[in-house]
Amino acid sequence: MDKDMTSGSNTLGADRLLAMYQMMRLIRRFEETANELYMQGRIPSTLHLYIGQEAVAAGVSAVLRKEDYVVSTHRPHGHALAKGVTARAIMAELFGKATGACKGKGGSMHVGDMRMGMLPAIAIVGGNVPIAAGLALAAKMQRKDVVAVCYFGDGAANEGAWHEALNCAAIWDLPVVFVCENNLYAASTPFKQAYKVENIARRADAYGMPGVVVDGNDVLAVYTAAHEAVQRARRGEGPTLMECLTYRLCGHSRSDPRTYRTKEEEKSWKQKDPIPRFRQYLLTNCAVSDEELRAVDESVEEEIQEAIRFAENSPLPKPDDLYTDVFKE
Amino acid sequence: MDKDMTSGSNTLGADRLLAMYQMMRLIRRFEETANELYMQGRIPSTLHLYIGQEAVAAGVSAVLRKEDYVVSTHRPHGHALAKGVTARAIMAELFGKATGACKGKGGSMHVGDMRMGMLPAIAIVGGNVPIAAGLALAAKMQRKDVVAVCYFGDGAANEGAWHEALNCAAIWDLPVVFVCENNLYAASTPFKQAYKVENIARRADAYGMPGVVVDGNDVLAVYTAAHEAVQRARRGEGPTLMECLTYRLCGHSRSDPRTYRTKEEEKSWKQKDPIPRFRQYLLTNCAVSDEELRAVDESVEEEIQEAIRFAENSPLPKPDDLYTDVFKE
Amino acid sequence: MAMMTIAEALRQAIREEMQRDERVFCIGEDIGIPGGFGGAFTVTLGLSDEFGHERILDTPISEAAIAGIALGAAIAGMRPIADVQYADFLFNMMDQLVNEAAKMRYMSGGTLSVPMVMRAPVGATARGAQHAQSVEAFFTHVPGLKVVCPATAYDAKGLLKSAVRDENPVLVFEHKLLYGSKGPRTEKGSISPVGEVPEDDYTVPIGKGVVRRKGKDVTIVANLLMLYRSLAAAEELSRKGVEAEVIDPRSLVPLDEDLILESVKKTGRLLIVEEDNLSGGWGAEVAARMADSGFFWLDAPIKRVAAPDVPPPFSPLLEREYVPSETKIVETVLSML
Amino acid sequence: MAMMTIAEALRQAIREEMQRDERVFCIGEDIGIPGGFGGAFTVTLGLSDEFGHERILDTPISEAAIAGIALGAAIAGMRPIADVQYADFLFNMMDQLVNEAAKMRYMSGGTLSVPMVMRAPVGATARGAQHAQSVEAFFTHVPGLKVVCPATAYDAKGLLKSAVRDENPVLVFEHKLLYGSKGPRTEKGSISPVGEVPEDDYTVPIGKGVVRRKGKDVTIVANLLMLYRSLAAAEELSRKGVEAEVIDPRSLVPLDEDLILESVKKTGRLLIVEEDNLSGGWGAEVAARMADSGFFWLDAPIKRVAAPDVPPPFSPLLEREYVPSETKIVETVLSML
Ligand SMILES: Cc1ncc(C[n+]2csc(CCOP(=O)(O)OP(=O)(O)O)c2C)c(N)n1
Ligand SMILES: Cc1ncc(C[n+]2csc(CCOP(=O)(O)OP(=O)(O)O)c2C)c(N)n1
Ligand SMILES: [Mg+2]
Ligand SMILES: [Mg+2]
Repeated sequence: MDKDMTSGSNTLGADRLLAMYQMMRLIRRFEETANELYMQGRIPSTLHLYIGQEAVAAGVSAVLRKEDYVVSTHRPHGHALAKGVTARAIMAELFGKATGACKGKGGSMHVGDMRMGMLPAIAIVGGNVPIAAGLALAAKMQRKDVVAVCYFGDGAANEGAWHEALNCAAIWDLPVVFVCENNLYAASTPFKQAYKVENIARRADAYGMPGVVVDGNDVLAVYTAAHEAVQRARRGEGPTLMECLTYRLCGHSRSDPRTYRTKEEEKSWKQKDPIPRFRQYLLTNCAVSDEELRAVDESVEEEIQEAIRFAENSPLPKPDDLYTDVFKE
Repeated sequence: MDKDMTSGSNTLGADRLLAMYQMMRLIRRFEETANELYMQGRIPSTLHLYIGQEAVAAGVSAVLRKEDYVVSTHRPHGHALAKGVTARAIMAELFGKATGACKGKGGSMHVGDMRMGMLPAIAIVGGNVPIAAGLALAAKMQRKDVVAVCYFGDGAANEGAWHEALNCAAIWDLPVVFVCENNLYAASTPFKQAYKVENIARRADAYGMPGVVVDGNDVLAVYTAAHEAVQRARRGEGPTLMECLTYRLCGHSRSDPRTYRTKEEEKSWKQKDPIPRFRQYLLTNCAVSDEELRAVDESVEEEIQEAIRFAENSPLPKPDDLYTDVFKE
Repeated sequence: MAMMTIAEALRQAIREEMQRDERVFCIGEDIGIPGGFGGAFTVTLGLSDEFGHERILDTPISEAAIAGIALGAAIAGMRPIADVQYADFLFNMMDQLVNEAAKMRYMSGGTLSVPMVMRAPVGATARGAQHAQSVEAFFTHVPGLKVVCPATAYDAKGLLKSAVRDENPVLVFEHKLLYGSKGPRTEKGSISPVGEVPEDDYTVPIGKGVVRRKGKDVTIVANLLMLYRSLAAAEELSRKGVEAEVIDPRSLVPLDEDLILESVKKTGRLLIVEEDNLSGGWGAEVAARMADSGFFWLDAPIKRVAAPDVPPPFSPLLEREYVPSETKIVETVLSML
Repeated sequence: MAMMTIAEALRQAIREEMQRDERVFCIGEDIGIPGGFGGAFTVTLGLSDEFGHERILDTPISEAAIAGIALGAAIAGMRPIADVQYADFLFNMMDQLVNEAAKMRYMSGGTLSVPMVMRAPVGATARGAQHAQSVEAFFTHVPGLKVVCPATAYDAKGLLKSAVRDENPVLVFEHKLLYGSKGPRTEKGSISPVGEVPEDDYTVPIGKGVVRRKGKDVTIVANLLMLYRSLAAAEELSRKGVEAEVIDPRSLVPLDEDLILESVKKTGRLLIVEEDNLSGGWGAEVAARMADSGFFWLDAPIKRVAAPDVPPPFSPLLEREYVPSETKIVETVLSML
């Protein structure tokens, strides 16, 4: 038993495993903190938190390079952090500060930073999917070794734009990975009520692309599937539809009482929480020590605190900033 | 050998077989005549003709009742005739006359007549599909024994609206039959270039509904499949996606030189022309005589001539008609 | 009479119309899920318990389907009330609304009708560019659609009822900050115009505006949230000796042009206030009409106060600059005298 | 100099831009199929032979994908020219254009740009309600989009080149009856403004209008087909002793407001002519601006001649009543004097 994890031909060293753990912790703590700040009235608007789904963003982004693209949704904080957008830039954005990732113009639902390959997130459900295909088309035309990842929820796969984009990506063999986070609900709507099929991955067949179902609460399973899909895209063999089965361990947005789902269901998923699960895996299978993990937890805590300080101490935009950034000269 | 045709539990008498033949002839001659009139400058605008696809509309409508709905496309003349809209009403519409099926306000691409259950056709590719689902939803809510048929081409199944509507129809078990006329081209675009899958019917699986591939140039095969799908809908078991493989033996619209497809291909399909084929079938298998068929052909000819006379002798709309029919009081 | 918020008044209207006419049903996302939200702003909360899930029909996230299915159902004799969570998502169903619903009757030569209602919340509430737009103008430009925008609880109930009974497609624009939705779904900055609403049946006619405040010096035309900002501005102006007449058009299509014209004849001055972006807003049409029919009564340039031509920003500070304020209204009126 | 139709001038612009800059490519339905149409109006005919099918990229019938993919490619450094067969189908991609393309730069805080071009043919040509709309106004109302409408071959080439080089999303509206497309795809009623077009590189700046005819009695602002009807009307008026100044705005966003204002200052009378439905057309915005900044120079009510508020009809007789005619323009001007 050593610190590595082997999946197919692909070996992850202990440092990368720990980095994945750290990312999951960072996302979790970022979201919990954002929620507290929101409850205290220190953050305006609404928040769609990623709590419970961390393994997806952490697992997928572990495969990506800086120049790869990520296109996200109304629930983008986790995707952004995993793609390397800093906690401070996101936090400042949530505060509506001029130092935010989008200068305070985007907000929680549009967090992104092109320098990290992360587009401003798109809050129109399904609206991000054609854009991801377009990024991939550009990569292909430019003969760049770049892949686009498109995240979306179970709700999004019933949008027309999703359908059109998947078909185009398939017929043109575009280097894009469609990552569906099936968390069983679209706002309050149960997955089973919106689909007559058991799995969204099955729809891949309608476009002639491979579809895979993955345990989205197992970061290594996500990593492995993403690795394969991304490699396939890099080889020029086209897109993959990856369905990650997961669950949000929080409300849909701000103070959602979650009365449309049962306590039992929530409890059963709480037991599958990806973070304790991966923590245990690291302790049991990878000879990582509890101290090492606690050190990670602490450094995450510092990063979060620093992010809050940065955000709070940052200047607000000037009223005149309203008028800039509409057109590029 | 007798005059009947048996398909499963369903027997078609000679009168109905002849009626199907008559309908196919009527559509063919209507379209050929419309084309001539267009070429002579007696009909304005553009025309999307149904030549070669007659077996689909004739076969499907033979299963339908007057109160069933049909929702059509930019290529609607055949669907309309088969659903019982008169040749004169359609012809007058093409002439832009006040007596046309839509009072001259709709035109070729919007031909329809609600009294015959045929909506004004929708010329937005894919735009008719949600509407068909809505008609079916109403039928279901009203507990009416009514089915909606939605025609569309191979091009339409890549539209977002198509995807959304098929999913809704599936999850709600709506009484609707989706009839795809895969004529291998969407305008100039070959089917194979727009799809990575072999068949559109395969997409039914993505929605959890049955999908069937039918020889769209065999009116009896179409009839049989439509019968099954319509019965299924009437039983409350939900929608079916029926893909009819066919070919338009004419240009996409007005004077299309059809240089995007080969002469050989056209020739091979000309040999599968559904009308001579069905004629031969009737002669060989149903003891229908050549005289009987020629009598049908002649009565069709009279109907067409009468339609032209009616259209030409009909009054134009009055300029003030422009302003009516926008809102219902 | 009962005191009601707009959300309650709309719910009451839906309830009464559904009781009255079994053809009426609601269709949309998250509108009837047990334990759910009752739509994005609680309007349909509880109605699925009363009427069942066939008549409060939850859909997948499929806006084109929502609009197209409502359209088909309307043609077939039902009376759908379709719900879009935010007006911004109307763009996802634009083809169905503009090319199909609005033109269906005309294309049919008047042989069918489309009695469908489309409800959509507008207004900026610190959610950023895709959940903030006031999109009335896009639809006022589509022949075949009617457009209403109730700003009071009374009008909300009465106009929604008229919309349901109308034989044509009607878009009902509601303002997020005016719903007065209770509980966790209250919006920050809400002004909750709770008002008296008759418990029984009444309608407010589509196409009739109303003078909300009488005045002789200037006419202000404003809808939804801007109506309240304009009324507040009028009070402020009154303290400065300027009496503004404030008109709530209530319907944008048909527009009560006569009401506005009569007021302009009296005041000689016209200001239009809308939350939407300035260029091409519905206010442009009002201005254009008054620059024609009202020309000889006007004593000063027609002014518009509207959001500038930029996308809605997220940061509350920027949003305050974006959405027309009472101050801007006051200043603009003063500049017109 | 060569004599060219607008279709040829557009093709020439695309060709030159594609030669100049390898990031430029075309995307749309039926634009490059061998033996096919070169788009609905021949503009891209032959270009796939020259540039291959990767750069003249044929798509399935998937408008949201066309717009969204163009947008994504633009963000990633390409310069897509997207083609929609009829402007009516822009409603099928409305979300991608309004909620995404127009707002992307703003939402990013200015860190990305969207250099994409969207070409769309407008105008009524006896095809009925869904292939006839003039939809410029919808897009002039969206901050973040630029809108141009070339009416001559010279402008077509020059404005399309400017659009390709612009760092922002630009919609180019072309008129079906002005293309001068040859062969079987000629439109009945075409007026084929064949014009001199330099063979070499030049651009026409976005945001600059042009006076097409000088006059002192009335200002007529008109775009696309209506420009020609207005010029014909001006000749007719001249015979009656009335000298109309005819302005072609060329760009609707940004609008050359100064040019119009200067003319109005001179003539004191303003007529706007557009093919779109009257209420909420782009002419309403021009009228509204002039009713503000031009107010004190106006001697008469601002008039608009436009299609009435009905869907486009099919019957040619009705269509002639629908589309503004030279006669209506002449009559309206005479009524203003
Ligand atoms: C086009 C569109 N329709 C509706 C909404 C409102 N909305 C925001 S999030 C959401 C649910 C999305 O569900 P899903 O795709 O499963 O993602 P999740 O929230 O579960 O992450 C809805 C309906 C929207 N933002 N965009
Ligand atoms: C939304 C939309 N996009 C494009 C068009 C232009 N158009 C009209 S017919 C057609 C081809 C349709 O192909 P298909 O669906 O296979 O039907 P067919 O013409 O073969 O009967 C196209 C692209 C349209 N009418 N609507
Ligand atoms: Mg979900
Ligand atoms: Mg086809």
